[in-house]
Amino acid sequence: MMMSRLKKSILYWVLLSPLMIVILFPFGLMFVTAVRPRDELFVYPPRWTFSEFHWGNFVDMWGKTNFGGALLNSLYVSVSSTALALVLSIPAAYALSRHRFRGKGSYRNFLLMTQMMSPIVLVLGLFRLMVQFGLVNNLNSLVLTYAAFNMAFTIWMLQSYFNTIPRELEEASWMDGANHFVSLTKIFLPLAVPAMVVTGIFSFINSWNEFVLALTMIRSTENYTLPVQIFAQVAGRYQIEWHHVMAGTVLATVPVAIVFSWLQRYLIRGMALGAVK
Amino acid sequence: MKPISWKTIAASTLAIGVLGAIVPAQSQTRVDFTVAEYSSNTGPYFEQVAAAFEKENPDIDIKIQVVPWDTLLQRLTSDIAGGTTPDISIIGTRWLLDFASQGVAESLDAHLTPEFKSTFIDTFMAPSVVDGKIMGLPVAASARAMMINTDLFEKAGATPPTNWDEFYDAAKKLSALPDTFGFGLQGKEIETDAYYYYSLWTHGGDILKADGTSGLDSPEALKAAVLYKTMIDERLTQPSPTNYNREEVFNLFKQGKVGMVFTFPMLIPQIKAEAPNLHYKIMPFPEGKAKATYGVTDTLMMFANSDVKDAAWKFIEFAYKDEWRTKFDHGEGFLPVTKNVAAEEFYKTDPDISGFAAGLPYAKFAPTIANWEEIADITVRTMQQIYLGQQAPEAALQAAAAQINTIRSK
Amino acid sequence: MKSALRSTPLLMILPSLGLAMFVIGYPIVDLAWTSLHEVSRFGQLRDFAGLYNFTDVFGEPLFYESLWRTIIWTVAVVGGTLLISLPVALVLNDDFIGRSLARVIIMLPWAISLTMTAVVWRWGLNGRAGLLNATLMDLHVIAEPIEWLATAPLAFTAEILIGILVSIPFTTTIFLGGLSSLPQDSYEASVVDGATGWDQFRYITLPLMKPFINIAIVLNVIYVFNSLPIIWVMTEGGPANGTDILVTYLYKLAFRFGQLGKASAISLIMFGVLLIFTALYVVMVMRAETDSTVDGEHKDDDVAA
Amino acid sequence: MASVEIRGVEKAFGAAKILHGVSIDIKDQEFVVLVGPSGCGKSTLLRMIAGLESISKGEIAIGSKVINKVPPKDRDIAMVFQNYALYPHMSVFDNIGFSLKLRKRTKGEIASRVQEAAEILNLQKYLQRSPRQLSGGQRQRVAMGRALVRDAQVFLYDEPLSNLDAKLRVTMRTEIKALHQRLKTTSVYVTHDQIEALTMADRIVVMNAGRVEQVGTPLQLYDTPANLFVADFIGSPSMNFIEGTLARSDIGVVVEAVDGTRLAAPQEFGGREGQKVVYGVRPEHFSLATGDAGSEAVVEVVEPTGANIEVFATLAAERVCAIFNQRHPFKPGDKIRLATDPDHVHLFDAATGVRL
Repeated sequence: MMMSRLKKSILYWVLLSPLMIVILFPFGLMFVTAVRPRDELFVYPPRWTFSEFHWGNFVDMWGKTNFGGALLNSLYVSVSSTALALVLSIPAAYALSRHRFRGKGSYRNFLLMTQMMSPIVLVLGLFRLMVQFGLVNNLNSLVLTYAAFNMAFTIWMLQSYFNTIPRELEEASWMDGANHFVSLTKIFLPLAVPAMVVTGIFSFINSWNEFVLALTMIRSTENYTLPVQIFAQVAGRYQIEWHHVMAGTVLATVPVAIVFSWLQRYLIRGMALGAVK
Repeated sequence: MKPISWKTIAASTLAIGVLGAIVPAQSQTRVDFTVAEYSSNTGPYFEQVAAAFEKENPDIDIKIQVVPWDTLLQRLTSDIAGGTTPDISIIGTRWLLDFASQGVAESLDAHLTPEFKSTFIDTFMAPSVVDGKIMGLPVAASARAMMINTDLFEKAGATPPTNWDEFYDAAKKLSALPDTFGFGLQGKEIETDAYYYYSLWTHGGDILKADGTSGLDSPEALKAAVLYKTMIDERLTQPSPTNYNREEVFNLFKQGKVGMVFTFPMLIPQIKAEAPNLHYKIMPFPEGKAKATYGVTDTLMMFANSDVKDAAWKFIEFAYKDEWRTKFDHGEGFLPVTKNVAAEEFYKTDPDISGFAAGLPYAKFAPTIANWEEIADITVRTMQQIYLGQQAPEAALQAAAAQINTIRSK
Repeated sequence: MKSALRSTPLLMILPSLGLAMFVIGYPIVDLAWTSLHEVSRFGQLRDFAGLYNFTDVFGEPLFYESLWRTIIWTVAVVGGTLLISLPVALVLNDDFIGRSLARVIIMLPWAISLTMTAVVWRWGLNGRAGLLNATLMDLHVIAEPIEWLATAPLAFTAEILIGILVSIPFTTTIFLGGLSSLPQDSYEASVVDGATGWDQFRYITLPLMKPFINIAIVLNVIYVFNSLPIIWVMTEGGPANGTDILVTYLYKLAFRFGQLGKASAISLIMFGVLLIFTALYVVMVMRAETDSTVDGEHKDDDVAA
Repeated sequence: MASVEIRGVEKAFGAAKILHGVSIDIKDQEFVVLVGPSGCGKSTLLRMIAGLESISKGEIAIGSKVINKVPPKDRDIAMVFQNYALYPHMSVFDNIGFSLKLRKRTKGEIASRVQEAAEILNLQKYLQRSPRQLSGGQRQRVAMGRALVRDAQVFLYDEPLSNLDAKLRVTMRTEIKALHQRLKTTSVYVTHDQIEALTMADRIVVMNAGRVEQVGTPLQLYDTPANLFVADFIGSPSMNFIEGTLARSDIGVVVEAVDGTRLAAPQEFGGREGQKVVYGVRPEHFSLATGDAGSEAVVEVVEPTGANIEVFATLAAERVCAIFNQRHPFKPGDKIRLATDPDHVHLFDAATGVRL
């Protein structure tokens, strides 16, 4: 009655293959477009094959667009907003997990509400806000907004994880003579590192991929983040250089995809602990 | 400043960022200039102009922001809403009225000397005049024309058309060729309405009637639309025009699949680069009851709340020197807006450019009216409904005219 | 010590609350205020207009069409995502050869931004040059290229499918997290009780996965309802407004036509819709979930029982 | 080392009252066990001594110093937690030495004291392992080591053995007791297991529903339980109870059960005739009788435990348990006669449960 492992594996791969093909299709598309010579972009009937690898597309793209700058901008914004979100979320999640206080329920509801606000719905108000603080065309405006929009989720995840760290550990450390600060830094936070990593990845991905706010807040080319940079290459041009666009998406995607595939097992583990509680 | 800016930001702490404390201390006058991105040459070109200007005027710093066309209006809208407008900007002339009527645009009459004013070609100056005041300067101009693939015409034994009947016949002959479409019809995104106006105008109609109401319910408008629809139905265009934006129609042309397209001069350098073996000819639009072309200008405007108007104006005058204008027009493939550049031999003898320039005497412009974008959007939607067969042309046009009239009367 | 203990949690929450209030709270107020005014083309507030903007929105047929399409879009994308993600998660949770590779592939779409995904698909769905047509023609599924984005129904379907595709990784991750936390002994007990694979799924997996499914529904609904890039990049709501949903409609109103008052009104209406939905969810969650922090606070001897 | 005085301590979580005024004096060097059913408040009381719960009312003094407001780290107490609470990211050595490190002791001193503790607990081989790599019993030892490396004034144990298997529990029980006899540190030990309490305690505090039921040495509690609750809670198998009425008869004072069975009662008692009472007798105090002596009982189940046999039988319409150390060949259904020694009978007032 039990299927052999081999048989089961084959069956599963067959079941998954349609989805996988659809998932891999854009990646293949990106790649073959990015490396084909320009004059083979529009051939009819269209075909996957092409005459030669034209790696120069990447170099041209890098030179013609501000891709390197956009990459650094995206990194800066994603890393900083993730750091900020974590720094603010950790104490809040700790309080929610360990303390009982008035307004706790309302605070949680408030967080849930902030989850519902799409940046696009608020984009006008946000813009005026940033104008008042002189942060328009400043990457830090994105850092602040991304951190704020990610916080609900990070607090939520962290709190669920914190609930799984036995309170006795901290109590034991107090018995051992630690004050609250030592107990937090020496005992609690080291144990919470996996949760912080997982939560950080979520926040990073969201910031890395965000589009609408970056489009609105960032005015000058040198401050573009990657999604805006790529979008600018297709939007309203007299001519779209698809091979450059695709070279850009390949460069923007592949490193993230690699890091991501390495980290995904931790994400799942994190989800098992977090999110739902 | 530019290459290190992200590091500067990175170095500043968030707390400082919140306080907005990273304003570089500068004693220079700074002029913010928002530039619409026509091509990848646009940014570098203006940086060059600015560098040359700054060399002559070390006390003025020209800060250029290059913005893609598709997001330009959104940018300016949020800039104005937030009170962070640049000092000068390139805009689509069709937006100028909105800017002027809201008091956002600065009238240039006070700055404009008669000599400077006289350098412009009058046709292009006209759309910038709102209520008798000059609200901006034409910065880029193009006219539209028909481009045909002469090889295909030869193969099909068709004659280059001068009127719509000939156009229709030529399309039929061209479409008979294998894997070839007679007419490349644009059906989505930016300027889908313009593709219809070409037909509308040459059939003798207009966007607005003399009394200011929509011209879409006129018999000419119907005729213009029915012609396109018929050609779609008879497979004289590429299939499913609503999946083709401007760029994609031109791609078909570059591939030699399409015999006739309506286009702008900027296509020529692209063809030279990408399809050097394609033989083409620039022709006026087919005539119906009238001769027409679409004149499109973009405007350089100054913002009313700029506090460095004099410095900005100084830069504008600098940028309109002949050497710079020539460089710009040639680089982007525009028609000249100043008389001196237009007088160049090139614009008369070059078969490509002269083909476009020929239409200027009878060029029509998009009307400078409030809510133009919304009206254009209604037109696009209506055309798409007609092309898709969702509505009969007559009913669709009537409905569109009614909607436009409502907006007009607001 | 007592008073210190009382105030520490509040101090810990304050920074995050402050930022959220600053970045999210303020704009909501600003939005509400704007929606009650006549607003100039460029967002400057003019006269107080009461509910005029709202009545204006409610008098607009495009609003209802977009609302209806938003509902279809949300239900179809979230529903499709759940229907695919659950079996995928079940498979990926089982042990088989090459599982980690399979997991990586399924998660891949997460690593690209929605904007880029949409850009790539737009290129892939191109009628004449698109490689989807190329593939289908090579396989002789179709003889002539299909213009995928030329008509609204086809374009909208394509957009929904892509929406599903990009939502699968997140949802599958939630489900995998859920599956890995299910108690193994329940399954063993059920085998002893004579349950088949389907019985196990029906009577153990599904009920135990309920909280995870709930969370997936709520988060996906919120994300999908508000999602702009796919539709915006691929069709901008066209052709003939046939793929407009509320966000694209809102975006056009605000940034193309400059009708910021109306746009604010729509923003608030959208917020209201989500608020009602989430309120229902909170009720649902409150009922299903006993506050997990309470046992922590109320620790007493029963721990040992 | 120090005494611990608990005076009128109360604890309330909002409206819910967990402790209703508890007073216990724990003498220096004493090993006191707090025992009671789940939810009786014993852990809460322990955590109040530790400083992990605030004291709603009353005071607690360690070494005659009131410590109500002293934070846990300054109370100089060590605690062993039910789940051991070992720091998972530290080695066994670091776990044991953590408190010394916090007190800024030199490396050499930490090493020698950890080594010493490890020898006592037989942990030398495991010092470099992480807690994850240890068995339950070993973890328990580490938790102990963490406490005893400290020379704390008071040791607190919160059900430390409840996660161990039965055999290990017995071993550890002995070890903890031996350790206490060696170190003589004042200890407060919480458990719900009365056997643990009886075997380990110098004195036992029986708690129920937030109140102290009785305080005394193990044998005092066993022999003279102050009320029905203590009588029932202490001892296994527990005391048999038969409800009845006090009466005087030809054979002296008896308790007349509801079905009319007459049970012999002690001749001196504080009750009056006709009083409703509960008649209590421990299983080992039944003896087999012949003829008219004792009362008739019907055997239901016989359970040999090796050393004894436990006989469950119906007596006076109640199920009772009797333990014999002879191997009687009883079968279910057999009729036997059970007698009680009036000196070992406990009488409780039926209404208040108080010992008569």
